[in-house]
Amino acid sequence: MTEWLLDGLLVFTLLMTASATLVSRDLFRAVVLFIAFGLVMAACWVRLDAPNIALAEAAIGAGLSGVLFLDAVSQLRRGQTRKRSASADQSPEAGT
Amino acid sequence: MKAWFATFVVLAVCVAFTGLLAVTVWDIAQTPALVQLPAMVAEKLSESGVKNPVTAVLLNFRSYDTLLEIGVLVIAAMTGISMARTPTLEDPELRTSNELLFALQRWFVPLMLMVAGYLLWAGSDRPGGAFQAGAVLAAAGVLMRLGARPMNFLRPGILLRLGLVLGFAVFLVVALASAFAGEAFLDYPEGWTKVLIVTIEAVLTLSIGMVLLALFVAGPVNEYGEEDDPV
Amino acid sequence: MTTWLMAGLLFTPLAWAAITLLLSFRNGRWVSWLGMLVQVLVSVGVWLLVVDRGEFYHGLGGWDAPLGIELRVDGLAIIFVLLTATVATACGWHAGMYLDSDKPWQKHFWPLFWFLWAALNSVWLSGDLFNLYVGLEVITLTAVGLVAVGGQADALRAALRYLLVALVGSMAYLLGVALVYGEFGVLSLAVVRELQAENGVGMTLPLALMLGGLAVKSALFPMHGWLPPAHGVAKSPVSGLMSGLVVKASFYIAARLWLELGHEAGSLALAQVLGVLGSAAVVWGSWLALRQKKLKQVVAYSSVAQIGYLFLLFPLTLSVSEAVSLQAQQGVTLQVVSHALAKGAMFLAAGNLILSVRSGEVDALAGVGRFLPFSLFSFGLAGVSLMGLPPSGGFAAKWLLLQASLASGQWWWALVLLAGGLLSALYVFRIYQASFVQDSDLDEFYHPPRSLELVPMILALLALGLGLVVDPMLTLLGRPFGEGSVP
Amino acid sequence: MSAHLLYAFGGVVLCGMGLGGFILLSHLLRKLLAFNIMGSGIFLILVGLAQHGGGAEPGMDPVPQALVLTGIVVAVSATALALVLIRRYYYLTGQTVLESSAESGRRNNDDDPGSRKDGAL
Amino acid sequence: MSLPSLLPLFALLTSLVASVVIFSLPEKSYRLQTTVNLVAALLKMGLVAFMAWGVFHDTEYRIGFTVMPGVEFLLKADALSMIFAGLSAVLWFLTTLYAVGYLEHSPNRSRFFGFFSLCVASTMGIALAGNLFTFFLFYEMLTLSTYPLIVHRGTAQALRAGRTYIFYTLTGGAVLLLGVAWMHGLAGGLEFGQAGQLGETDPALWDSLRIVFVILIAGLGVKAALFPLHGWLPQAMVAPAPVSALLHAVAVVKAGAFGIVRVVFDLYGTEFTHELGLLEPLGWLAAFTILFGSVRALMQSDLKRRLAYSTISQISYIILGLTLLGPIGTAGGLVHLLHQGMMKITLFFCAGNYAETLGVHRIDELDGAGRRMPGTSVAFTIGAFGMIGAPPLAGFITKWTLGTGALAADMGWVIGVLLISSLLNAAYFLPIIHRLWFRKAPNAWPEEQSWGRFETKALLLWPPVVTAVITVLFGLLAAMQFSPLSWAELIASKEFWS
Repeated sequence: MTEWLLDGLLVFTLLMTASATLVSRDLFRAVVLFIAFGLVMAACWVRLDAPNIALAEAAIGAGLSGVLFLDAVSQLRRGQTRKRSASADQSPEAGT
Repeated sequence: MKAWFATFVVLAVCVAFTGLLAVTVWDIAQTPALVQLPAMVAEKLSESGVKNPVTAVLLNFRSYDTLLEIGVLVIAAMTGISMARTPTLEDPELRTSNELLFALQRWFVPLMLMVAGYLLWAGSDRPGGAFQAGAVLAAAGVLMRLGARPMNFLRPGILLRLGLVLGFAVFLVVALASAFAGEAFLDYPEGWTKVLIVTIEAVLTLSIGMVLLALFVAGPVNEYGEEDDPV
Repeated sequence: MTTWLMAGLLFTPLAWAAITLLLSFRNGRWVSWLGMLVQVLVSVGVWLLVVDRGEFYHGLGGWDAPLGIELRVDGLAIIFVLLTATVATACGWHAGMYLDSDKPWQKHFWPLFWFLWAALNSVWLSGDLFNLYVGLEVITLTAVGLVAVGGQADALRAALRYLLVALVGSMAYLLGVALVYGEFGVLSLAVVRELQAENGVGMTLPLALMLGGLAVKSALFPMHGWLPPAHGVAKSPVSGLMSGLVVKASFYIAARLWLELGHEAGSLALAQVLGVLGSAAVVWGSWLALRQKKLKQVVAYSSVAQIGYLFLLFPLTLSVSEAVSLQAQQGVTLQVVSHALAKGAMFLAAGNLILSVRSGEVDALAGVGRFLPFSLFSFGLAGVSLMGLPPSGGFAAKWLLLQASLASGQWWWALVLLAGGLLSALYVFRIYQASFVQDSDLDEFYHPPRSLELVPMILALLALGLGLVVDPMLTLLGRPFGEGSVP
Repeated sequence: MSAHLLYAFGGVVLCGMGLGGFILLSHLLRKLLAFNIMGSGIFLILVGLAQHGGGAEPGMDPVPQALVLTGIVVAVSATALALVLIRRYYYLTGQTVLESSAESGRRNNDDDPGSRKDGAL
Repeated sequence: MSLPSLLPLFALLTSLVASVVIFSLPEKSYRLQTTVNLVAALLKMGLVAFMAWGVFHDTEYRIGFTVMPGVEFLLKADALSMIFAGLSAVLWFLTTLYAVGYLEHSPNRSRFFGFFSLCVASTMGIALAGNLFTFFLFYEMLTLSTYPLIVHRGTAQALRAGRTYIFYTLTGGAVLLLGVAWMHGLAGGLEFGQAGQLGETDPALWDSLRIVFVILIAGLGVKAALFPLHGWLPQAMVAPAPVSALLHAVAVVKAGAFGIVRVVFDLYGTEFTHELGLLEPLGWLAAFTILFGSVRALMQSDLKRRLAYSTISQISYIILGLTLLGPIGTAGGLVHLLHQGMMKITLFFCAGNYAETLGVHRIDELDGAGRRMPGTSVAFTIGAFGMIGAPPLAGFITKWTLGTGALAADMGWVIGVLLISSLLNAAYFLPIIHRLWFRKAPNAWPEEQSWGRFETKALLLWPPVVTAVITVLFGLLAAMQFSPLSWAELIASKEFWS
């Protein structure tokens, strides 16, 4: 029974973090929630007798994707864009 | 108003889709699968050369999948690098003289390298493997990037590309060698299986770590004086 | 021998990719040209093998299905392998001369090109549902990479849109695979078909999911919006590869799935819906092609329309007689082949024309006819195949599909085929017409090197003459999406 | 019903949520998050459903686990590639959505609702 | 595969190869292009003459291969195909000569002559096609190869005409394709020349066969300019004169008519068509088109437009002949394939000469042109009288045979149609002849060019004179063994007494 409770709780947490990620107004928060989601996923994988995936999920899914997302968000926050207008980039194919 | 309606429709469709999917999953779950693959895997595990069945599937039974999968990684990394226009993928702005980070780096990077090594070594018998190890390796790299350690090997020059391609190339070479020795490509000759798989895993770890790190740092923001693209 | 030929198809392109990754564009070019020669020889070798030995299965790594990944080498797969060898060689050859080797990022072209070739071959041959997924993903990512290389804003926009749509399509496919594995416990398509026939299990939702995902990736109306920007903005040789081969990969898998599993799991409604969407693509794609201002956009929208025809396969092969089904399969295969050749020719020729008049607009072609450019001629010949006029492969395809739709009593598809031909004539002739305009002040015209112009011409002639040599090809096809037995 | 099936149903809900999010959210990073959630859902279904056993003995099945490992790597590669593209796109245009104001992608296909629909996708 | 069986292929290849060679030659090497063109044309005439001789002595030339399962590409020389092939070969030679003169010093000649040869290759293919599939192949090739000729000048008007032309003909082609494919599904790939083979089909199929017949005629009727599908023809007049000449005499219009002949005569068979109840409606349609074309011709003031409407009317004589159930009427229709070609090409050559030499396009500008250009005007007069049906010219033979055929088939109303039509013909041709010879010339022509000793360039003068002479000979020698009439009677008799 406790196992069922544990599993149910895990799935519930999983769904909660996922929905929170999707509806979060703040992008940074969303990404943090996504990392949390990845960690819960890793826990789920352990419960599913899949320690290999759990490791990979923690390292790659949550860890690496999370860091990549965080880095991207920080760029968006800093507002790093090129100064000149974007339209200069539209190019015909000629000569390339 | 219209936007709300569209949102509503999409949500309704998604709920319906979820329901339909749930019913199908329930339906499928009622009967056992017609073929029991795990039994076959267990039966052939001794021939695969490793004790971890997942590793056996990944690197022996379905090694072609894995080869292509590493291809995916290399492709992503390559495209990422092609976006960068700078001589180095590093961002000096990020380099801090933060004492704490520096200390962290000093203590953690060796630790992480050890963890990566363990994961790699364990992979053949217990949970773990090249991908997990590679990810840890990449994480160590990220930490180094945040610290003060310059990472010259991340110049998008030949060294980086060599690193990217190394694991992939070794995999291919092993495939070729096994074909000379045995019956088919990726059909490891008897007795060599474990050695070859561990070799592949080791180079893969290095390569994967490098790919992931490159993808992380190849963010195309860090450009200084980018030339105006002449068309 | 078989092992080496299979490896030649699947692993050698990966080796070329690894080598070219380390080289500059110029050096990579030489390696790649050599590689193309090797790949063509290998492809022909496999063809001869199949002619000699018939269809067969080949377990990779010495592991047969269901434990390992099994290749299925049959007539249809060989046709696609040869088609890939032809179109990829043409585009690669063209690219080697066409792309600007001074741009530092061009060096990424060759490895991506070779990854693409490897993945295409793997998709044509693989008989494993999950391996097909991985192959598809390799194709998607390389295609996105090829579009994005260079990193201009409009290229990025197109690449991103393409990537996102394609990823969702792959997800739908993977979901279907997950359900199939849950039901059957295997991934080998051939085994699944056998189990399904024995046990009569209906798998409508998984099949629909997989087909839906693949349809999105093949730019079926109304999910076609990603295709024209991606194909239009890419460099011409890349566009040729994309329209000629990449889009076909997902359709190929859909067709295989349908013909293996459709009898049990498919439904009449699903088939008709796919047919109707295909027809809508024919009409709508042609109409939009007519309205484009840019030459390459015209060609790209035309792809949307031409791919629409392919989806007539679904209604024309469900609950019809064996003969009609075979006719439809032959027609669709021919349509794929002739479209790949013609579209390759068209994009390459369009690239040359753009190079000549230094503008991508259709109107800029005014007066070009006066200079009798070779590329315009190639473009025109390829257009004949698109319009489905004899003796092109497009015509033969249309003929077979017409026969199939009339014989199956589904005459409405016949109307779509005829109307589609006329609509495509509208946009093709718009370009012809533009080139005939006499009163233009065009007095400067750059003639690209003949070798650059020769490639599209060869492709166009192949597309044009295909209709006359259909019989040998269909013989090779035999029972295209065959009933080959599992060893 | 074993616990594994519970995870499969969790995966089903994740799929639905991911799909909805992917369609409704316009910010590219959010779309990408939704895509990852959808992917996780599918992986859960793949393993959960297979290991549930359906009346037979539930137990560990290495094949779907290997598939999921491959799937995770593919997904993370795609995510990373998308992020690189998004960041450069943002750097050049200052935009975080695909479909947008004047100068963005629809110069050539103003009258194509199909393209608009996908833009929203 | 013996050499004789390759002859049809060679006949086709002469112009096809010529076309490829011309395309690949640079614009500068004009003389070489002309030489290639003329050599190929002569070669083709020789081949066709040789085949005609063989066909007369019951040799069969056929060559084919399987394209798709059940579908064959078949070239075959039979008596009917020789009529069309002969016409095409002779007129190609003459028109090439004429075009060489006409296009001297104008741009894009390489393109023009390339497509010109391609166009002739298509008509040769249409003539030699041994089944409906092969016919359709070349029929569409003809559409494509004539488009560049029509828009050759590249003016807005030419482009518009090209658009109309393509719209009509490709739609017609699509309809035809539907018919061909359907027919193939119903009865398999039927070979031409075995009339009545459809009569043995299951009567349950007859309803479908009726629909297919209507579809086929509708598809072919576009090129044959049957009312109401004729709209493109008058517009296509913007093309250079040699193109118009070829279009009206052999290529496009005639291809449509020839296709109808093949369908009615060879595929369904006249008697079976009658049995299906389709022959009479077709006759009425043809009769109406004859009268309609003539009336519209009367209303034109532009010379080439008047000739164009006249074509619409004249082509339907061929179809009318077919619908007269019996050998005589059929022979009348078939012989008009040749007669109309000769007479119409004469008229168009002459119209081209007036335009090129004097700058005259409108009929009311022709006053007194007979004195200025006697050779051309004599040729024109002969052509016009032939059209009206004055004895002893070719047109008279047609109308006489048709009339006899109508009486034999007990279809008296056709005589009335013929009479009214001849009156109308006279009404729109006689005023032109009157102007040519009996009106005073103006002080200055719109754009006169002087050519020294002759009234115009020699290359422009001789082709119409030659065709005019042939028109006379066709009429005078109609009773001879090798005359078109005897040939047509031979074909018709095979149909009805075999």
